[in-house]
Amino acid sequence: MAVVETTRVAMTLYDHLPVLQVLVPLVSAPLIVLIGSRRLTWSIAFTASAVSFVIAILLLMQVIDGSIISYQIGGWAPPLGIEYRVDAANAFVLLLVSGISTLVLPYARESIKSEIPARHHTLFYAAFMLCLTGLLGVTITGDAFNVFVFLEISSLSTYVLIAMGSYRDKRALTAAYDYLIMGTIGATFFVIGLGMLYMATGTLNMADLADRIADQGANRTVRAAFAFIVVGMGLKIAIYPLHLWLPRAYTFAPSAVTVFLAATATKVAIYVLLRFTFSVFQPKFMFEVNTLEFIILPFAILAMFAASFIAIFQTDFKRMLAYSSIAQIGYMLLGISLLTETGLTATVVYLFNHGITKATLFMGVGILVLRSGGSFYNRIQGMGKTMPWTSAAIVIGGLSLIGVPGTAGFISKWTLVEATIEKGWWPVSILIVLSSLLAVIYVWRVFEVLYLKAPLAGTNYKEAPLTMLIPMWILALSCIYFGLATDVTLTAARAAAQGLLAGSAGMF
Amino acid sequence: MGFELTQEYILGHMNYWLFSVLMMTGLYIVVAKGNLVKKIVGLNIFQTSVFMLYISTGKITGGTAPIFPLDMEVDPNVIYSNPLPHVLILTAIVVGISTTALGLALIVRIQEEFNTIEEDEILEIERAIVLAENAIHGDSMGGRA
Amino acid sequence: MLILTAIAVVRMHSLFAVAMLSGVFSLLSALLFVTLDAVDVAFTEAAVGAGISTVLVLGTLALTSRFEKPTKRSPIIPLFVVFVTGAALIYGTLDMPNFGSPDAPAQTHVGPDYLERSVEEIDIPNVVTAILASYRGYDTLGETAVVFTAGIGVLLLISGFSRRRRRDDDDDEESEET
Amino acid sequence: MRHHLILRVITKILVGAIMLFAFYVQFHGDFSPGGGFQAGVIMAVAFILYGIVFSLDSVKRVFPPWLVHKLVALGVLLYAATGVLSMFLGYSFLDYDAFVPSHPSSGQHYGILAVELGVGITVTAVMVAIYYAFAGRPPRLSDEEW
Repeated sequence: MAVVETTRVAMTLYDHLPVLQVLVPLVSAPLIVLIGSRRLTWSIAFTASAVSFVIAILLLMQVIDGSIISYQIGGWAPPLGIEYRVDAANAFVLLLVSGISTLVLPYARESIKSEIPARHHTLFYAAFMLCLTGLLGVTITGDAFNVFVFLEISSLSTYVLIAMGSYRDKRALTAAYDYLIMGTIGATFFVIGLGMLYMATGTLNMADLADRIADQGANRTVRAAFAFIVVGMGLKIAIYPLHLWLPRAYTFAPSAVTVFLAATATKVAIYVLLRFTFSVFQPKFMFEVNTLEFIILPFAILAMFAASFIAIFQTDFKRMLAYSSIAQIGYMLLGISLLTETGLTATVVYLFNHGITKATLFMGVGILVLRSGGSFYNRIQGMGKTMPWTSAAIVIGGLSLIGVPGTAGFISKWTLVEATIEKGWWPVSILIVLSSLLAVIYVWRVFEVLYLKAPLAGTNYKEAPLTMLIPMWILALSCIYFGLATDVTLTAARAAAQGLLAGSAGMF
Repeated sequence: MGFELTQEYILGHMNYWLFSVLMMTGLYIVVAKGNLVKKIVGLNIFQTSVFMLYISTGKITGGTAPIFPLDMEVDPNVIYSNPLPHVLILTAIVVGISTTALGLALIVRIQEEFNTIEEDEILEIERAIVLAENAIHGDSMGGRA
Repeated sequence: MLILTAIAVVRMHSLFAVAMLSGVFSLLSALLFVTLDAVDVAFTEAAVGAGISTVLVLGTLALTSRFEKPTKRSPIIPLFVVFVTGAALIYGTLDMPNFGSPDAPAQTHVGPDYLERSVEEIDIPNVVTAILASYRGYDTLGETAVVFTAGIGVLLLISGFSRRRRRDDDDDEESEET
Repeated sequence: MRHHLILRVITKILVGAIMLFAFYVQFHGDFSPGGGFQAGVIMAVAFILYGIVFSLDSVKRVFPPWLVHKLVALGVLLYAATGVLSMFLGYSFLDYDAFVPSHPSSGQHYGILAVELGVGITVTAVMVAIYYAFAGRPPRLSDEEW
């Protein structure tokens, strides 16, 4: 032992980046409660979120070339201790999550003021930071059980955040309760899956799990574990038949919360699914190929059509976007079920681009709600004239949602079509294009309501405050930027896909 | 990958099957019952049964609790059961009670706003709200879906 | 016993009885944990399941209602869900190692490492505490954060606007600002 | 429950014993079953019992809500601070070897003690806070209805 002491090199701040990524928001939440001053609350939250965004950038720069950072928490080498493991795939998701939260916080200031009583603000921001902590922790960890712990931090805070919508509509409470029940069943399924994996392999470290599963092949326990983990995560992702909680949760949550959840929570769940499917259970086992091709694929396509179809008939902008999210999740799952590198790349690009697109749109809805008090079409009609900046950003977001060339949404859909063609699945490519036409219809309805209808008599809405407009326009412009500068996202996504497919090979 | 239904096999797996039955009873309560409090109780039973499954993984026949003698003179002949599942389940129990507390707090709020904790009655009330909204804002495929 | 209790919970309509039975269920499972050598878990399950969560359920009942109304929905879909899940579970158990078998993967890979190494590295008798607080200490930090989340969640949901105001410092600030 | 004299006297004795037991579980967790979480629950039970038998207001005088709120946060911070301290000493996050580098297992002892204390504080405070929140609501059922 003594020898180790003399030779060990003290770790620098730079070495601690992986753990600081999660630790900064984690510590900020109790600090907010401890200080308890309403003036400082927002600044603490914003600083913590911005710092973790900067860390995410630094991490992504380190791993973009395909290298892996492993951080041993407590100094215990895995599989004994818990390991943080950053590769291109999760660094990319970390960047998305911390970036969105840094943009949502300034936006939330005004929006929350109008939607939640002032005495709850301190605790609200604490819950928000915990949600961020949970999502980052799930993404960065290399330990399967640690995923569950941080998943629950994010879930519990999400239930509370959604329930905070009850000051506008009491249905937020039942929405939160439904999500609590579904989410807990999902998490418990996930735990059952982990338990079976542990029985079959005796370890919890993801890389170690992958090695051991690869060595011994899949037996029935491993297969059942795969099924439980997919269904458990499926509940969180809102895969089509398991999506029932999502529209209500998104519709009734406070606007800022909806923005954050829509852009990050489901994306993180998809990342976990990707990580488990490709890195832990390698897709070479027939059972998984079958599951993905014959179960996930039909449901993905069903989601693309059914949810889009329902979205067309909505009269509430927010609820329409929620259904559109379910449809978009279908596209991402489609990319997964292709089981090719291009398919995975498409999913990762989709994850990112849909994140920023939906964030733009939900921010727009939030502003409309702030000014008009509701998001029903006949409530917001004609607001394109009174609130030109907000509406213009909504238009950009809408175009990106459809996948018009020149926007981020186009890149993701194009990559997906490319992937299906590469695999030779022509009918699927056609289905993608067809379902995009449905998106044209539901997005067009919004444009029509905003621009072609006369404003409600006796209303004269002011343009939104700058603290809300600026984050929204940053996102709207990045929708265009990532639509033109395609190689940025595609390079990162390809590195991520390769990282996921490489799994644990050669790491032990 | 075949397995034989020997007596040893059945006895060695009986515990798993019993826990599975318990889990499914809990899950059934959550999915089928309309009372919000009862759903939470069902969730607890479901989770506790999962914990049993975990803990039984760690048991070694003839083993004892993983606590060394106070003087740390570990007798190499004593078999200790695997402590790792215990640790995981301690964490999971804490997560479970946190979820329960939050769920019950939500129920209290629901009771105050809707004046009932029966899912059927809540559905009824929400349907009425949606109908009222549709009357003002035009038909939508709203409701609880 | 456990199964009988669980089934009784399904059948009962008196929520008070349900709460008590769920406490009984927890106590029984704590006993089971003791026989499975998990004394720490048994201790916690008894304190949490039979103690805190029963108190919480009773507290909720006092604020809501005591009886469950029978639901009109058909039990076919729930039964189907439960049946499919149960089948998946049983399928998964088929290849599990025999109960108590010392050469199962779980007993041969990471588990014994903790037992061997903690004597030297941590040097405390209770290995469960050693793993909980040190080897997997980060999980426990996460667990504490979960408890913290639940705490502020409950405060956000049901604290502050009943008849009694309890966030004194908070209310002062509010009057400052408004 | 003002009139139950026996209950009140026994409670007064019990509360002290329960608290003592909580401290035992807290600091003896290294040697026997138990630790911060269990101790926190037991400690909270002492306050809850006091609150049920006497009244919510009297237990709030002993353990005021603002203090509970601060402690909720303090426990988590104590845990995290232990880890941050080991980071400042040039070790990994939560590597307790950092505290006594010459004798790592003593460092582990200190570290475990500190984090268990953090867990204990947060759990006690959260449980009491939850109890205050539930008990502070106006009940719908009167005592007779039970």
